[in-house]
Amino acid sequence: MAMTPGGAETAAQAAEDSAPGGEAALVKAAPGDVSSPIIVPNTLWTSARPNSYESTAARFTHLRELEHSDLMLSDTARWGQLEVIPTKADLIIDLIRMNSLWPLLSGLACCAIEMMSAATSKNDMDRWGMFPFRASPRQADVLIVAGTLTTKMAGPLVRLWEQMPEPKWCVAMGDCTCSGGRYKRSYSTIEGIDRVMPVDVYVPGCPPRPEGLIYGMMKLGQLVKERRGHWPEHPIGPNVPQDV
Amino acid sequence: MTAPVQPHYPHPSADDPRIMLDAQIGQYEQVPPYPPRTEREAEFYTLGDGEMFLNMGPQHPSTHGVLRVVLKINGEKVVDLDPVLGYLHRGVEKLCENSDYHHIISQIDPLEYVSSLFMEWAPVMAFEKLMDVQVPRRAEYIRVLTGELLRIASHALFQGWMALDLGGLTPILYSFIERDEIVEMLAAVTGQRMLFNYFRIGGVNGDLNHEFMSRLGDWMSRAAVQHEANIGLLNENEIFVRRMRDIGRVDRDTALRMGVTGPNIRAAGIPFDVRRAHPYSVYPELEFNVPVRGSNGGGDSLDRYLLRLDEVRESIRIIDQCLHEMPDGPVMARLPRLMRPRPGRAWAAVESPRGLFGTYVISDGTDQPFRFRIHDPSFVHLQLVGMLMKDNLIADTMAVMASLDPVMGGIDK
Amino acid sequence: MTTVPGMGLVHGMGLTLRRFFAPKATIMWPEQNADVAPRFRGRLQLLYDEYGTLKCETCFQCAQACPIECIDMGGVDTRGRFHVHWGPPETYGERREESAMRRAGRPVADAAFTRFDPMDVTPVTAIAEAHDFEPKDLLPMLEDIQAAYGYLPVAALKHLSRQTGAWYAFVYGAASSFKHLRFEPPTMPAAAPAGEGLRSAEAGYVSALGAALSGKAPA
Amino acid sequence: MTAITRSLGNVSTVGKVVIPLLVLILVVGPLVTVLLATVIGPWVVGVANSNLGILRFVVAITGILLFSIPAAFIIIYMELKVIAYMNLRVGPNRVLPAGAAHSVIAGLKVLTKEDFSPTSADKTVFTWAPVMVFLTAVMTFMVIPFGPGLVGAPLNIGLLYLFAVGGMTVVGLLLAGWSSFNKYSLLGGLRSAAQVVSYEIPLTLSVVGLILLAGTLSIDSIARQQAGWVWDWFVFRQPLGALIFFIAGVAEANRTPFDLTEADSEIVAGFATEYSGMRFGFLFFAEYVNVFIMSALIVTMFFGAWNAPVDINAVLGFFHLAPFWVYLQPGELGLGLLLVIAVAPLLVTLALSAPVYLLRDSMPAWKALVVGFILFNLLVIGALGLAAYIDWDWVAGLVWFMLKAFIFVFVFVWMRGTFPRVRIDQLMGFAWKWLLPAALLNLFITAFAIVILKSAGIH
Repeated sequence: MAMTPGGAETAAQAAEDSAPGGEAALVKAAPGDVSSPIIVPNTLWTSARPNSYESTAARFTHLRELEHSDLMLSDTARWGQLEVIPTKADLIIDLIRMNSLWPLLSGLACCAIEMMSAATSKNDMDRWGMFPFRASPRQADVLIVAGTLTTKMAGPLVRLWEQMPEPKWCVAMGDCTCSGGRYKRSYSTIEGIDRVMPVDVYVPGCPPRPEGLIYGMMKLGQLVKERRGHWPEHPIGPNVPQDV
Repeated sequence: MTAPVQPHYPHPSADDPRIMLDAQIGQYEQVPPYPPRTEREAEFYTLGDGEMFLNMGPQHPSTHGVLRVVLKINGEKVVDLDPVLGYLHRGVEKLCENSDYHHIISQIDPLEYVSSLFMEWAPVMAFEKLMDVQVPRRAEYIRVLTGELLRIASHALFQGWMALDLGGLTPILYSFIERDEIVEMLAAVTGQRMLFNYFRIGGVNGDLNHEFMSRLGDWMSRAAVQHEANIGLLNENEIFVRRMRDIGRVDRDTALRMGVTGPNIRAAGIPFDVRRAHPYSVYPELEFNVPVRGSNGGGDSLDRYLLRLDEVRESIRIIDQCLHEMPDGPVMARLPRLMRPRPGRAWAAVESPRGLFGTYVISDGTDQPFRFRIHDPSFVHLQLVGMLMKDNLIADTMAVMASLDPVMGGIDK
Repeated sequence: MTTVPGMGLVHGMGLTLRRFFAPKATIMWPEQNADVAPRFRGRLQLLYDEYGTLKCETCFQCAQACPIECIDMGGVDTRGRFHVHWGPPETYGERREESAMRRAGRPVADAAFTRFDPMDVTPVTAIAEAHDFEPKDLLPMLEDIQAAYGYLPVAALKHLSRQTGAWYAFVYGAASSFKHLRFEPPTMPAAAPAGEGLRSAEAGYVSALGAALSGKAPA
Repeated sequence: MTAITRSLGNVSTVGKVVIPLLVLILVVGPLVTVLLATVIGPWVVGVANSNLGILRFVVAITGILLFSIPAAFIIIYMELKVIAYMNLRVGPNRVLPAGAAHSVIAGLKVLTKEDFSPTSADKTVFTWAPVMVFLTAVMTFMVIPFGPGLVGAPLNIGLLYLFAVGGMTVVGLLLAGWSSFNKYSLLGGLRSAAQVVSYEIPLTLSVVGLILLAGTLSIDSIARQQAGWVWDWFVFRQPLGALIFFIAGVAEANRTPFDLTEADSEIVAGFATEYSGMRFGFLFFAEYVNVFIMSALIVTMFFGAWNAPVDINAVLGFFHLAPFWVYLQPGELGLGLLLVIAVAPLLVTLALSAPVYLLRDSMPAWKALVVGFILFNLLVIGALGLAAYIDWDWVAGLVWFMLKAFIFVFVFVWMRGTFPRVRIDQLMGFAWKWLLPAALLNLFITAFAIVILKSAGIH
């Protein structure tokens, strides 16, 4: 994209402001000159994801141990250890649930507008069977928490969540619900709704685009589908490709 | 390495005081759970013959957010009501007082999330007054242009919500199509769909680009026609008109006494518009009418609804003029990066889609304001609710509430 | 209202019937993408300048400003002195672990809350206490810490960040912008300015980059 | 015995199961057949003959229960899709082509949800109220004639039964609203009581004029009187009555613009606020079954029931044609019939696949043959359907009845997609101030007309 006149002006002005003394601070690259990236051997810092930054094998083996342990055989996600063996019928039920996720008609703040936008004509959430925004929590499957959660609203929200019948899922939409967002420093907000209730899918963004919410709901559908019986093949968690 | 698996919820035990036993759940919850503190409370929380409380909200489909209204009803009739606020109180004013002047723009943006640009406009104007900044004329035109676009989007949403609260499913979807076009257009120039963070002290963040102009041209070519088609679904609908007429009538005196502004006061017959009464930006150079509705007795819900539709037509006119008269030039004034205005105070008000939105700033000479106060129109209009809803039916509460068009973000700040 | 009662209803029904047969406005995402403006801010990508160099200066301002702290970055500062890693694991390691155990019954996939070498941080606590844990007194505190240790150890900076509540990037930024503060022990020779000793490694990179930019395969 | 066990040991696992089964079938089968033919069969036939009424009732109830759930699913799907199209969206489209199974999936999901009842609710009433709502809806089906002879119970006071049973829906809704221990539910229940009771009166009165014209209370007879051309339908003799019946029917079915009982934006979900799981499913289905019943009633009363809009016999008679199926006498072919049955499929398949093969270069021969065979089958099905339509009047009646009923279902959905909701006082005022006088007016005009025409000697 071409630089706008205003942008050029502000850039020049920024340089002027930051270096009032002289020309030394101004970097002037000659055309054709490839400035060099800084490469320093990594001695002190341990990578967050060894697989993604280095080609060496993972040093963290706890996940693999966990996958081979007895814990992985049962669904310990929310309902505790399952005392039944999942069968094909459960898979069918999961498929059914996945394709009929009714959200609760509940919005807290700004993200509620984008949540509505996700359900309207342009980005039609109904295509996945997520249409009837049920007004009563008794008939809803998904609680989309859209907007800043304040301390005063926390009680009613948890109550709503507890009024929903199982099985139920929660989607945290927007930065404020994920972690407090731009109101993190406020005295009256809760820094992330996972402090007060369990969350299945986080949709970041301030606010996220409607497609973002739909993507989150699709992920939730995947989560519902793969909840049982498929644990080793589909680990839940950030899934970063190896060559990032 | 494997940590023991902890169950999420502790196993309930009778000793735990946090856990409510089944026997206790069956009892009525007292409303409120404390003895009355004022005379008003004592009066309100005393039930007459055949009356009962109906707690509407904070999560209710038509309270426009998280407002809670305790209704005292007798059958279907609302005898009395008590709005409870604060479910969206985020402490915006205090956050702004702890941010530097540039940062305030992004802090105040989601205050009233339907019309964010106006939330930026008022503080930016106040800071410009405080620092004696001359804004380039092109920047002013861009502000007016984007602001009026957003006003149309906001009024479109109002129309949809109005219908939704009266039980119509379809109009809100047509409104959202219109609104989506506008916000995508604004995203092309500001970079975001809702919380734009576009206005800067001394101008705007970036110049209008080709993408925006082409989208705007597309939209302008069919805006008026589309608007008329969409409103045709409701405007002549007998059910709609009968539900809105003579409901929630605000007379002139009440409107003046309660400090009502914006479309709500214009619907009551008083042509008060900040853009004309206290001109700012380049509005004096633009031609537009201030639509007024309502007879001598004031305006009802239908007047407020129709007036907003009139405003959309005026906004389209303003946009047209802006596009023709916009000068070339810079969009940003030359300003220091770190702002330390002189000690002083400034007030600036803009005409937001909901009325007069103002900010009051006191500077103590540092890079953060000493005091930062917000005047929000929705908060003022919510005071009318108690007056208008009384002695109406439960269904009318929705019509009245929707016609006042409050946004809880602005009310609770 | 129309003169004939009921005409408004008929008019509305006519409109909806016309829209019933009209082309639909839905964008069939994800099969078909919406026309998102190039200026849209909601995407994450590292941008390159006209010379093909990463614009990122590793100033950590974005990570610090990110409202949900989702930016997880590691790198070297502009003066080439030190590696910094800034991201959610540092700030929310504990909470993530708890949340993940609760939700999925398993620890987080990236257990990146790795600590640096253990060291005695009681002097840091004492220094912070002496300054009343005030983040505004960061510079005197850092000077005191340097006086106590001879340099600024990472663990001390982290501890200071945790004690005062200032963001780590803030503490680190303050420490790195003063010349008299150093990150290396006095016995160790100070690191050379960026890339001075690494020209050989860089030359290969630059040639590869040039090849990539000009579209030719690297020799 | 050892020989048998040894030889059994040699066969495979499947054989071990199949061979004894075969033996069992060969031995037991004839025995059972003989027993059925000689002893049980006559007994069953005798019992059935002596209890024909009960048998018919059981069959009818089973058929109606089997029909009502798919009908509700189809209407829910229609509502999803039609409203979506009117909203300029595409609606559900993920499960099956065009999302055809989304309503079924929603129903099944509701079935698997936690079945919840509030602590302070009256559990017995709370449980049985949805069942009552659903059953009254299904019971109304019993007297609706889907075609000539296709009626569960051909009562001669069918209309009376209809209004009596249909009015019982309100009891279920009221019980549901009251037992939930929720103020929104209570309001919803009371609203539904007020609304349904008020609209019962114009609904019933609007039909009285029709009863005067038809001279009977039997729905079947009313349907038969509308046979013939389009203008023989009662809607052209009772336009005002039809309009009142339609409006009151919308209110009876609790549909937009009269859906006050579960007004989302006012009283959260009305009487259904506290319902979850399958009990909610019952209420949900009952709503759509009611929609179908109302459409079916409107069609039966005013829009010619199962009769086609064109009098086919009159048309044929006009052209001096006997019905052409009279000429078709397959028996006359004699042995040639066998030849036709043997050869015709082959020949027709080849004939149908030839153009496909010739027109498309890329089409291999076997594919063309498959296409031809499918086309042939479609042809046969179409021919059989046409024959059934012509020969069995109940097939023709069912087709026309369903077509008309679903047109009215579409109108119901269309109205939901367009209108806002009326207010409770306007709703009641409309019923008592406008609909009731109009219905009475209709009744008087009809009575006068009949008296005058009769005295003039015109029937």
